[in-house]
Amino acid sequence: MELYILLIFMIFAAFVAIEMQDLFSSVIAMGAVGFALCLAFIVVKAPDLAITQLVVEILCLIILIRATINKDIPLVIEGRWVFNTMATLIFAAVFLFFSYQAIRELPNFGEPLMAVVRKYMEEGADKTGSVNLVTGVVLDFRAYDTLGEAAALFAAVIGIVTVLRKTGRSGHDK
Amino acid sequence: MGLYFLCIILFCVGLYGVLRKRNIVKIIIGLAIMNYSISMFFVLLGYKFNGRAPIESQDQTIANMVDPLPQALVLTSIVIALAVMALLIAIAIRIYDRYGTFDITKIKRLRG
Amino acid sequence: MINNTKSGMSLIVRTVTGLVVCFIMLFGIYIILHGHLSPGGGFAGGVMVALSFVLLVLAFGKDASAARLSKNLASNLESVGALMFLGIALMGFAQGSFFRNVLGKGSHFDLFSAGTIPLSNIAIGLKVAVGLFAIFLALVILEKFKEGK
Amino acid sequence: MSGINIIPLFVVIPLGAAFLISLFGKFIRRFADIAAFVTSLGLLACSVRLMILLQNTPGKLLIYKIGGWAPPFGICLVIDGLSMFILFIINLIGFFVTVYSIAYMEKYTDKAKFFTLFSLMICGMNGAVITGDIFNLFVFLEIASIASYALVAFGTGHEELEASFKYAIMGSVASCFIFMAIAFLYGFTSTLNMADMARVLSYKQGNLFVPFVGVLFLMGFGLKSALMPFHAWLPDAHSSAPAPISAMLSGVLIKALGVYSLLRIFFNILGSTQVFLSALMFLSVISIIVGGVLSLSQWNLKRLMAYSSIGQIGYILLGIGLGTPLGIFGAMFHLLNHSVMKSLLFLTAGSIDHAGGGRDLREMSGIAKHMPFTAKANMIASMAVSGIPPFSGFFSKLIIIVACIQKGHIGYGVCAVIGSILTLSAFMKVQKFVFFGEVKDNLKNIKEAPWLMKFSMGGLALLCIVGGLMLLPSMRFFISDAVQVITKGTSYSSIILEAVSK
Repeated sequence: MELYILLIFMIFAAFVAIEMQDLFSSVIAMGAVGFALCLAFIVVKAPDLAITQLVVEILCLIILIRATINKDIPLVIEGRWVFNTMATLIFAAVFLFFSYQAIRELPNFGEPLMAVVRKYMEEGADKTGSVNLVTGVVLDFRAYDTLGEAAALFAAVIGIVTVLRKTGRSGHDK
Repeated sequence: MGLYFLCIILFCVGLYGVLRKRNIVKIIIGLAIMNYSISMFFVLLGYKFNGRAPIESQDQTIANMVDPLPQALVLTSIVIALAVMALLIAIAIRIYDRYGTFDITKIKRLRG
Repeated sequence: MINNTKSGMSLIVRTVTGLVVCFIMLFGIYIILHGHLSPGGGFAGGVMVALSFVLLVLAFGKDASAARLSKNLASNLESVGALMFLGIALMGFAQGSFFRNVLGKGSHFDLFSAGTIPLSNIAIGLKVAVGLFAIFLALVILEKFKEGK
Repeated sequence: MSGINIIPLFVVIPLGAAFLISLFGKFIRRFADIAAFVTSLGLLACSVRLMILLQNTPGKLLIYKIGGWAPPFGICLVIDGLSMFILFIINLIGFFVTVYSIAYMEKYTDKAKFFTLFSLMICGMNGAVITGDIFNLFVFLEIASIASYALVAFGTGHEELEASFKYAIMGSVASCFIFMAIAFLYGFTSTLNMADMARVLSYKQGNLFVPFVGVLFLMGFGLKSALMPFHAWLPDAHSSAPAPISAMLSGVLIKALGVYSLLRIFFNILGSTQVFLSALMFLSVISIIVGGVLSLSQWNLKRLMAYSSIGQIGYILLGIGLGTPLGIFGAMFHLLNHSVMKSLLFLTAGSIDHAGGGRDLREMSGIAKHMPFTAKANMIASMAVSGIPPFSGFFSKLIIIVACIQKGHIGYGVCAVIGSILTLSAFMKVQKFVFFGEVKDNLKNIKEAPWLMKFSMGGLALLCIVGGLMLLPSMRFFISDAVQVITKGTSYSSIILEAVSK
């Protein structure tokens, strides 16, 4: 039940975030979605994710607010092209219909299959030595993924430093 | 079932933001919402009724635990989403520098 | 207010920050070190440490040259953290397989247990903390540069 | 370091190089150049070594278990004919482009960061190709994508930033679709290993489930490989990026991330259905025609080449969509040829830009007199890409068209011929405006490219000329191994699971 309330709140907040005219308010509304997600993670028994989502959300908000605050943003008048909006809505409707069909074939909520995971649960703590199974999976069974994740973050950091250079080209050009 | 569907609706709200908004920051927000919805969906897939968090403690047996694998995957994907978000924000700031606007209809040097 | 980084924020904010920031950092380090015992881990703890630095910069402000210096330091440290993690991964080659958990597992619920996992957590924590701080500083420097222009 | 331990090196070497370059590149002059050169040479040597190892292995299959965990529980790396084929292309083109960019990137500031990002991009592509785990594929795909978003914006000019933003948004939406599809598949099969997933799907098909996931994957990877309705980002990104990056994006990235993943997932995991193949053929024929027409109407040199890439990807997917061994053989051969030709074309364009000729066709003329080497290289690549007989492009296109006719799709064959003519006329236009004619005043004092750039252009041009030799029976194993993996379809799972249990 809590999950339904949280998800409906998230959808509402997402609408607000996207439709709000004021940029600052919509950033705050996005923060609301993120913190609701963090609460939902606690409800579904994922404390690791809740902690991570909380701190990531704070960092994202700080960066986004720094990016948007004090920028004299002219009020963007949304072009009401009926055709494009209709096309998007029709696409969303078709997508929702087919995803509903696909969802019905998934296992019921609350009864996952857990074919591979059973072994993690039975032997994971002994084989990796970590009593936090999520850490055991992240840093031992699937440590290679974590290496990739670290590389992705590294690429983003170098990319950001690159994009924010003062001058891109040496010499004459531009 | 209903919960999965609500996640997909959240995904569509984010997609609508990405496709139909003209403000760069709004597009980034839409993308973030899409990522949230998928994280939620994936973690819900691993939820077990009356399950415990996947951390052993000294006085409990292993029997009833939620699926730890989706949580590990979502942990990875949150980090990647953060990386992409940060890069997008940096590019957006630089675009604001160059063009003086966040409106994508005004940012049109490339055509054809 | 937030943007006025030259002089930082008001006296109240600065005092509270001075009191609080070391606890935030300590909590982040706790989360990193206890990643294999309790929720959290290298990433979450690293972000917390980064946020404590961000808080310092927001509250006290930083001039551009110092920011650039610490940005360079941060990006070098990030490479070191990443290399540490890669080194831990390569350690497994000694026993035949990439990423094998080579160290002894210890007994459960001990801080020094779980083989390479705490080491990986520390490496990732270092990498994430300085990496995200470098992102933040890059944004600060850009704004300084624009103000100076 | 011998035997099977060579496989993880394809990720470790570029990753380690990236970290080291970012650590020392600022302090030691020329460190970035030398490290990047050594890395790419080492990777090329490793891929040759691995190819020999693969040939001498019975079953032509190598599996590496990371951390010693058996596959459904840990991640495993799988090298078979198809991954070996793409892996070799990545590292071959990567080597030539690295050599080229040592000279070319003098134009930009902060070369160390360029090579860091470049190594990360190579690492992402290698990792995505060698992995046997579907989530791992997603992670490495993201590394390559993030690095390429940043590389497109490397010059931080107006156009670069705009193109990079468009590319990043499209790419991120594509990643969202792919991740969603992975989530659905995990919920349905409760495993992440590709072979295990295929095993579960083979007895548990469901009603609308697999087609729905297929559409999600098609949208995601279609965006990444710029199939026709999703192509909007490609011309901007490929024409605004620095020339070596355009060459990598057009030559390798869209194939390693888009086409390879599409093949692996649709043929080896989900199992290809006739509906999917027909849809793919239809989309690819539209790509061929529209790409050809749009490239003919361009006046910007690099934009023209970028649109031509859309058409050429159409050829590759047309051959795959036919589903016959001959069609897939042609597609694979064209993939190889197109990587070489399109990288060479972008490198020549970059060489003209580097010398000061600009990018607008109308402002250039008679460059052949001052830059004879570039002109010859461009001529060879243009003839190869438009399918003039002695060059490699002719054979691959011919095979695809013959396969079309064999399968009875005469209309598609005719479209392929028309596309070829359109490509020919587009590149004739380039030849006429850029290289022939009177020398304009503002181009009087342009000089030929430095020798490093000449070296890589010459190497690629040589590959263009001798590319047709790949059809000789003794050389054909390289492509036909890849074709075999695709035609075996979902029996991939039983082959891998058997090899694992041994």
